[in-house]
Amino acid sequence: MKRTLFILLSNPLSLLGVILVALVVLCAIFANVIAPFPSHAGAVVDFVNFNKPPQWPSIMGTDLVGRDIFSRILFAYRISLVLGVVVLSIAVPVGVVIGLAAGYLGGWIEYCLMRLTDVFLSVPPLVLAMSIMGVLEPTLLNGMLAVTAMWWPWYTRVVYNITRSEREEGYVLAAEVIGAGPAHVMFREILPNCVPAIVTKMTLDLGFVILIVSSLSFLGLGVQPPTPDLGSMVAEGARYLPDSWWLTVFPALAILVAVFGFNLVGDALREILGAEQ
Amino acid sequence: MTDTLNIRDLTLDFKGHSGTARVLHGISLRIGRGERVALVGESGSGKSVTARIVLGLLQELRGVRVGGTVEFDGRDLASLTRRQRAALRGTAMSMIFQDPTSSLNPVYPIGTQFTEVLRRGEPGISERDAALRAATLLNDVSIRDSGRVLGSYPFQLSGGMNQRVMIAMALANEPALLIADEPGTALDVTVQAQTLGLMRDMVAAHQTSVLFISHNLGVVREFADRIYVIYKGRIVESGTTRAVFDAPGHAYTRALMAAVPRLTGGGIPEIDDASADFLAPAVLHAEAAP
Amino acid sequence: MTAILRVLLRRLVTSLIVLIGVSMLIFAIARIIPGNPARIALGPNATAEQIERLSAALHLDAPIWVQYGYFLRDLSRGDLGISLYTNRPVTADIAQFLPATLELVLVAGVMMVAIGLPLGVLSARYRGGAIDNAIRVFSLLTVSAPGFVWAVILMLVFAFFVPIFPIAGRISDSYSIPAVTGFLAIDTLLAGDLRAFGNAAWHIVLPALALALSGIGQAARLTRANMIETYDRPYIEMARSYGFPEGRIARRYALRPSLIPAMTIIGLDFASMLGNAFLVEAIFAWPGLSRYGVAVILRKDLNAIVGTVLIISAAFLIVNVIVDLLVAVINPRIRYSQRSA
Amino acid sequence: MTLLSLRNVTKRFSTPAGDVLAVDDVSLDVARGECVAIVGESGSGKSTIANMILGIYPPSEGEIAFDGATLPARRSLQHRRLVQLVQQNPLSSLNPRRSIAASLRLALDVHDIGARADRPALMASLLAEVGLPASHLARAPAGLSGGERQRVAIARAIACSSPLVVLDEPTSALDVLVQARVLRLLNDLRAKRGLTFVFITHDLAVVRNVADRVAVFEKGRLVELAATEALFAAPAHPYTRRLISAVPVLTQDESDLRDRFMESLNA
Repeated sequence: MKRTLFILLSNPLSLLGVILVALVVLCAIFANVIAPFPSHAGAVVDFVNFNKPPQWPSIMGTDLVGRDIFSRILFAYRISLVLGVVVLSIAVPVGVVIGLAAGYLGGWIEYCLMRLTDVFLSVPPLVLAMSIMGVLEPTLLNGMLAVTAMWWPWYTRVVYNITRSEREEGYVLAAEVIGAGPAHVMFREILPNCVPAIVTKMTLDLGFVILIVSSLSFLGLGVQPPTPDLGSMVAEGARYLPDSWWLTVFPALAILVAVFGFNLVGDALREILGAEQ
Repeated sequence: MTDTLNIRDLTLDFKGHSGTARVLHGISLRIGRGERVALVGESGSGKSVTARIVLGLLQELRGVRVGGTVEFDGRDLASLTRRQRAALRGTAMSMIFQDPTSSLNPVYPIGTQFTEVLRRGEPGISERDAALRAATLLNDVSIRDSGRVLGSYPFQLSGGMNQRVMIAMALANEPALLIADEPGTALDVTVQAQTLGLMRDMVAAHQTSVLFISHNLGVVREFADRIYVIYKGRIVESGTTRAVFDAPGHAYTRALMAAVPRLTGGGIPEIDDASADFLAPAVLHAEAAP
Repeated sequence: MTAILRVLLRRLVTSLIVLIGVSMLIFAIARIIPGNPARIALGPNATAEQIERLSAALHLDAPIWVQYGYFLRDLSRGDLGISLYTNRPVTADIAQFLPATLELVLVAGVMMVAIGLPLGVLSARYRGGAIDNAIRVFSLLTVSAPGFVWAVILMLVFAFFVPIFPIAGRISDSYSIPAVTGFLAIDTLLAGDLRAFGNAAWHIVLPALALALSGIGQAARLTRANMIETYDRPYIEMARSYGFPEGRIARRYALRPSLIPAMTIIGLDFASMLGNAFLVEAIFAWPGLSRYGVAVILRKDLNAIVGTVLIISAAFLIVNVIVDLLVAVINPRIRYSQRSA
Repeated sequence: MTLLSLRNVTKRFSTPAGDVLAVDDVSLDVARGECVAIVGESGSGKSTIANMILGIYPPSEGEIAFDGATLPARRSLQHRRLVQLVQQNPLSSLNPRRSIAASLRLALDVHDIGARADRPALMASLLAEVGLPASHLARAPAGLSGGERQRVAIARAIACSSPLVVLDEPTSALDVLVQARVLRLLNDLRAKRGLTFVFITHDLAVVRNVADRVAVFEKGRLVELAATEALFAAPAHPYTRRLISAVPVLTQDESDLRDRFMESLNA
């Protein structure tokens, strides 16, 4: 643990990642403190200061109804992160248990579970989420549901592959010979060996959840106005390019910076923990 | 006549996160022309890294410092450029590895790999001539159906067959020095015995000098003219095979020999796996007249 | 060769099973919406009679598995039903919009492999050096933003500030090319109009690059990771012991075996571009499946949603079957396997 | 006093290419307190025999009996306690992500040996029995040498006082000096605890010095079964002679012994 942290902080790139992630998380937590106009996270209209280029105090300009873009970005981070944490805290356990069961128990259980996983993996993730969002009401809750539904199979795949190779290891045989049951072997013996890969993937995925939620919102199927979302901000602003460039450029960069940060840290973790792809 | 290989006071250091670790503490070793010399030691003794220094592979890595001299055919390797060292590999010296099947490229047939090796010695050789030469060389290692073997992928052949292929490849360009790193350890005992016998006949016929690296004293005894025993990066004993086996002088060599179970029985002796005596000065037997 | 045929057969069978699974999944999702789909489709002003007629036509009164049976029967006849949004057969709608999307995805896919793979090779070969670091940062950056962000950035830079590329569309309005296949690259050539072909090619560069960028990064990262693993294999050391030039070792000893695992994932990434194309199409006003897809989803046009998702999934599966075949071709273990399916 | 008996045991594996006969009609009795070596090369079926004795999978035909009672295909916990295993590779036989204590404790927990509170002391005494300090309990396998890891694996195998231990190439991954010490340890434990060993190996020199009887396997068939002394004095089967003559040896006496069989092979 200590060693991991040390290596993480001693490499300039992963240090940058840690800083970016810390920045994004702090912005999300203290959005209402940092934001110059906390009320602009909601349905506020200011027809005096609408569509203004960057200037004090709106350092990233204002949108078409006069809301401070910087403030909205901070709150959008908060929602994205909450969404990411909720999605992962459902998708990861589900995916991990299915992957462990399919990989260790084998036989028809493996066949059925993996075909089920294939079904979910065979619909492009965005399309699956879109179709779920399409038939359900486009609310935040349904958004989480949709993203979760497309997320767990990736964990199943990762854990399944590791389990398949770990199953051949001597320590699994040793536990079986002693008489340990499948639950013990799966959760106490094999699972610890999947943890590095899972942690790495979760770090990367916190970034990717931001991507996918913003993509859904971009298409009008995710977070609904007036709740701020980076994707819908880019979508709205894109129509006013290039003149009102700040409407799109800052939210777009906000996505890039946050996801890049999580990717840098995830990548470094993968290298340090020696986790498989 | 100059020695094929002459190593003097070779040291090796690895630079890591927590300082420098010395792996070789000044090793001296020579191999005369046509001589079969074994370097014997346990895992981690430094025998494999020595082989890789001779090939010039280790020097290319970062964080590696090599001291002392390695003379190959009278030329100091350190005085050669990287390119010149690479030019020696596969032509003047070659190597046989521990696990034949995983040492061959899995995605090309044997024939293609053989042609690549032959082109190291004769860059312009045509596909047809290469195939003919390969067939002859495989015949020398008792592979009769060379056509089938050349058309096969490594995974389609047995370990013993791949081992023969590797021996034939290693000797294809008539190298002056052959390095064998634990050859056949991954194979079954009967297959290992066969391929070792084959290798001995081949190097004898080609007058090839051999650096034979092994942990197995029995194998060494049957293969080598002279042996060096290495322990924790130091040579502890050297001499003709007969001299060392008849009268092991160093505590470590004696322990090593005592520890090997005998086919004639006698039980498992009680010995320590570490002792201060193991670090005593080296015992150098007189070399046999060349 | 028979081994390859066996791979093909086995993959086709699993793909079919998976596709049936997908159809059940989508069908189930489509039918769990609260409220009567017919009412939703017809809008608030519909009369009870109209709703009843549509409900009967959609077999909404039957149990769900019977509805699914009707759906399968129609599907096997190539009938995906009528879109309630356009009032045309869903198949006709898809046939109209799909080619533009496929064209975009294919070009992006080629970019992904043609740029990403060599970058990955360079990165692995010079591991730890400046080239490696530069490529790693680049590929990490590219995977850190969705296609629409890249679309916006590329558009700003290369269409507005430095206007070398057109801003939007598939082809300039001045050309009128009769639609034969729907693929402009083919249709312009069929019409014998090379200038139109050039114009269409010019239009596709930015959208395809925006779509491809994260794929390029992904392919580079994957190739690098697999090659670095391969570099630790004994046969690499054996190749070095023969003094083969490093470039040759990279190509023949490190890349070839690494392609086998890398290609499968690259195939998956390529296929997921089908979904991401929606994002890029919106920015560049690309007349593909995206606008149709989003429109039918917003209108809860069930037949069209199910049809669109099924077609995209089928395309996805087909791409994966092709990738598996390619892997089988370069992997001698599969090509020469003695096992029967 | 037969402890373990294999009666006409056959094992077939079905592969896509057809059935493979891994073990072909093998009958073998192991007496209590005996060390029987099972010798063969790859493909001889020796690992399959071990796995069937351990109950990893049942025989296709025939039966395996313990103390006269036939073992069922699905073994209960009581059955599991009858036989334990020491594997070849101590790197993989201990879970790299679990401490030595956790690996040892599993055996005690599963078979409910000793009171919960006594188990740490029990584990310490097990380690002492294999010559390791109790301080090793808190360590991870990565912090131990190969020989130490193999000792832990041995401690785990004797933890639930199983009468029978299958040793699957227990020393072939170790250096010779370490091998000698581990072999001595196994000998001592066998004497002290009255254990019965099924010793699977390809190394005939080891066999000569540790086994009471030797069973030689070739391609799934038991080709020779004899007391160790008798086997090395006059190996009956040509395959046994070939195996013996392939052993690399250190002394002239051994060479002579070997050459004798070599001649009889060529004759």
